[in-house]
Amino acid sequence: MQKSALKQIVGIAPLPEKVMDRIDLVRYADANHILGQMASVDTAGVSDRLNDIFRNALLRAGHDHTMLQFEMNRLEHALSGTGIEPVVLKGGAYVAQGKRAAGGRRVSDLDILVTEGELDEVEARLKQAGWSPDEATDNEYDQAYYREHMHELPPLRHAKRGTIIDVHHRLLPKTARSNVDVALMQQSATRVAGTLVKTFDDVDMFIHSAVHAFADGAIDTPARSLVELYMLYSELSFNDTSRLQIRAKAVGASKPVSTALWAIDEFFSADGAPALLNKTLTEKPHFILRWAITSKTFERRLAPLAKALLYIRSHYLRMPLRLLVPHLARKAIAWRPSVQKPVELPFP
Amino acid sequence: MQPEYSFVTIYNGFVVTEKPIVPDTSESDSETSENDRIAERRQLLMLGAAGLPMMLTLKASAQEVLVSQLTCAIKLPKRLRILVDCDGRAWVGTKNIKYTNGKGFKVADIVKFKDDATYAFPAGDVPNYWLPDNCPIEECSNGGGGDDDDDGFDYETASAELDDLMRTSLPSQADGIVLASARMGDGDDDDDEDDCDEDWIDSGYAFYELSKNSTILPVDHTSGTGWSPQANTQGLFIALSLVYESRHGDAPGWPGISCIVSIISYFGTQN
Amino acid sequence: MSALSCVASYQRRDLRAALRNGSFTLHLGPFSHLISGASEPLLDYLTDTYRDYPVELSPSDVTDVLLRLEAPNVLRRFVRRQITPNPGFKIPAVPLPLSMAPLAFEMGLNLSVALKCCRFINVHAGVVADETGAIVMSAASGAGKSTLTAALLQHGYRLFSDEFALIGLDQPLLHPYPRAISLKQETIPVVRDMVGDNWISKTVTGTPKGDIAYYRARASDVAQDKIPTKAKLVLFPNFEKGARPVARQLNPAEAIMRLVPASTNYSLLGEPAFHAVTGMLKNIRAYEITYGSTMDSLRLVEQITDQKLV
Amino acid sequence: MAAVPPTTGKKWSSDSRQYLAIEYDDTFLVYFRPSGETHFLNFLSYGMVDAVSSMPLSEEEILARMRTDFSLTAEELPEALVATTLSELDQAGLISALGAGA
Repeated sequence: MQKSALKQIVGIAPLPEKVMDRIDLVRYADANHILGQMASVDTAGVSDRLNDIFRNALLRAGHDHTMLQFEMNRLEHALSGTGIEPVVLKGGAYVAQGKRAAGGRRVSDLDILVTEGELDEVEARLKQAGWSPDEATDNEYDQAYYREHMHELPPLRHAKRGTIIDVHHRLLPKTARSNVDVALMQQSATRVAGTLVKTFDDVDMFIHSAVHAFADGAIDTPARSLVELYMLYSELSFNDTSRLQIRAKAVGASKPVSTALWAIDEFFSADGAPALLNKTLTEKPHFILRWAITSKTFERRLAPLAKALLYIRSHYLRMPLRLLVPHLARKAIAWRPSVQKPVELPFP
Repeated sequence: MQPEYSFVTIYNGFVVTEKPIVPDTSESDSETSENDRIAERRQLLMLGAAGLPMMLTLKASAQEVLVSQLTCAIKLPKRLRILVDCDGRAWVGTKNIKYTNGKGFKVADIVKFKDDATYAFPAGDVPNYWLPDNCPIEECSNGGGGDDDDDGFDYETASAELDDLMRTSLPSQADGIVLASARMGDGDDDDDEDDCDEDWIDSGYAFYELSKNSTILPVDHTSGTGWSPQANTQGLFIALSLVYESRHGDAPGWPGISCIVSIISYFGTQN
Repeated sequence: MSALSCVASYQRRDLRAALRNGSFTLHLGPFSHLISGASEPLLDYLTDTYRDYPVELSPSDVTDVLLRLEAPNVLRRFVRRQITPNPGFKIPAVPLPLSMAPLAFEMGLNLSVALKCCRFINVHAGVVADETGAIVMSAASGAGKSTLTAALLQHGYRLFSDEFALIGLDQPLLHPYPRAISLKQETIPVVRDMVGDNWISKTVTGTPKGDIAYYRARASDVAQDKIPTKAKLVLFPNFEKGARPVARQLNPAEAIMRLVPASTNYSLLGEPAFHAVTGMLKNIRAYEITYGSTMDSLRLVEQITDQKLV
Repeated sequence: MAAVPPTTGKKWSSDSRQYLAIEYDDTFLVYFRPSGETHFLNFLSYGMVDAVSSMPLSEEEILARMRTDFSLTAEELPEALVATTLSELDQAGLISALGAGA
């Protein structure tokens, strides 16, 4: 895929002229779950057929948003009277605040953040309202582990609606190398008008998105993460962008935020980002990381390699180093593309 | 073909009143139908008192359920570790096994891990890919970059690229990319050189770890070939899940087994 | 869109080249489909069963459906020829021998339409229509829906679809999507006797679903693929060997309760879907019909529609 | 399904702008806009939703109202059935307790 793809998807570069290129772009957007985002930006002048395809994507996203709004409504209902005001994260927050990043976005789960002290009550209330631990974690052993070691809740699924709430009290796993000062971010969270739930303010929303994309994983959905970061960034005021770095430092997220700003500059050439990069960034992300992100984002031929590198990286970021040595040193280097070792199952 | 019945059917636990079909002469006077209606209502309330719900929500369609079968994800509730030996046995548990460069795994940890394992898989269950690199039968030549593979897949270029990258990045520890090198003790100060050889073993085992909250999308481990576990630790987890499923079906116990089963059953119900 | 040429008007080598380049574009009803993956069994099938369908050898616009019929992996391509449908999203498709290309093609298209196209409410149902309106037949597979559909086509009805009732969101009209009718196992000889051998494709044997053959749609039905119509009757057919023919009228609520779970996207579409489905059922009747023979099923439809068929 | 906490004195209400209802012979097909779900209600459950749409009512008032509207005796329409039906409707969001939630 061409590097201009992301710009075309967010509407800052014209769609490809050639039909086959255009088909390829739509396929790329669909496969990377950003067709809805593409459909939600300027669609004037596109063909009827493309409009139909966009409409499909928007109908899907519309369903997700209705579902999510209702889940928030049910969450409030469940917590009513407790005084607990959870912070809705990610997609839920964008939908609740009508952010540009919500446009056409598919959302499946509701992620909320509460304080550690509120966990027990939140759990009790959610269970009373019909949520229960998801099947994958529903055995004594797992439950005990959560209680003893993590002080976190397993994902909860609603028995009737099948929807999932993920209750967090931190933004990164306990074992992670860096950790983010959640309390500081919670303090400046703001109420969603007419509700009892909160979201981070715009700057923290961007920071959290960056943390989620670059500090917490193998960047599983790079194109989607990058479009999200771009959309969030594009809605920041001048005041917001000027305090972004300071805030990132204060909450302990300088590195992912730097990577995010580099990525926005690299893939979208957004106004403001380059200047910011020069002035305040001490360093660009290492070239291998840059290469890996680019390669994985655009499905280049070496994407499996990029994936492997990001995989190694995510493990590094999540685990104390000594845990890494045995299994990564021995295995990850011998990484191979996945097609060659199929486990053949008999036809059921 | 005269209709000979007119009663109440229970469908999905919800009562649907039924009208007799045809003939058009069945237009009865309104008084009778009003009486019928009252009788039906009383019957409904009796069923309600016996526990029948008074409302029913239309469920997502069978097909939509099928789609969600495909998109189901397994989120590991806790860290999961897998020990694999040269015969393809696997032990799954949570304990750690100490590893020190130049010495290997701590034998006591391995014993303890096996004892405490939540699941154990017999010999031959682990696909070759995840078997240890150093098995006693073979030479202990390590780190050669995987020339022991058997099939003709075209990864030569990819492999060369990777090796280059590895070399380039070795000294740098660039932004989180860390690769094993001889000097990576990192704070593990409790292992002294005086441990005798029986305490440590450097061959015959591979140890894998999936971090807590690892999200595994089983569908990512399928391809045109049906199941095609990726060549990583998640792939091993999937491979073991499939083994588990083949023995125990959807019996609970293995994390996310219902997700695996739903994808398998999708084969049978498609179209 | 300007008039397109049909499959039969092209040279086989040009069709092959277009499939190989991934530029073969099939237009049918409301959807366009870009197909890639050339194989002789697929070409045999398309030039026979899809001979009357309009195609472009290079697409004039983006398409609703992207379907790749590809060899499962690099090795397989050489070792044992196999094929698998890839509709652009992940499905755990079972690799099929290359000879089953028609099945891979039909399965791939069905999955794509079922899961990707949501400008219509898709209900898994057969639909036929005459000038008075459409009959929607919803049934689990094996209930004789395809046989009844084929039978009605012999009695003055045109084919809308054997797989999908496509209900419009803005107006509750049914839209034609007349693909070939898929026949399984013992229905193959039944329909062959009914319609004649030259309408039935070569039987694909030993598929995961047993023997499969396809009943070609008539050129006249393909030609009317842009003409929607309102529904006049909803049927829930139920074939039972030796059964006495019975029709039972359903409360529209029960009909909806049965149609909705047969839809791939009712819940997704929300309020417009509610209006469309209730709109479709407005002033029409719904029946469950049970029968033991095709003749009995036609007689039941005759009686319900008050129309002479046989 | 967990029993609802005691609701003495609580008033229930519904908002008729939030749902669409079509009656099919004493059965009501109801589309609820906030959740996007379609529900089937029978005369009782729909009667309850309808009753509280014009004026908030307590559980006791709803019970009395249903018995009057449908000419039912206390034996035919027991209190417990109204209570569980209220709980089902509440879970679906079709009715809500005043003061709770938005």
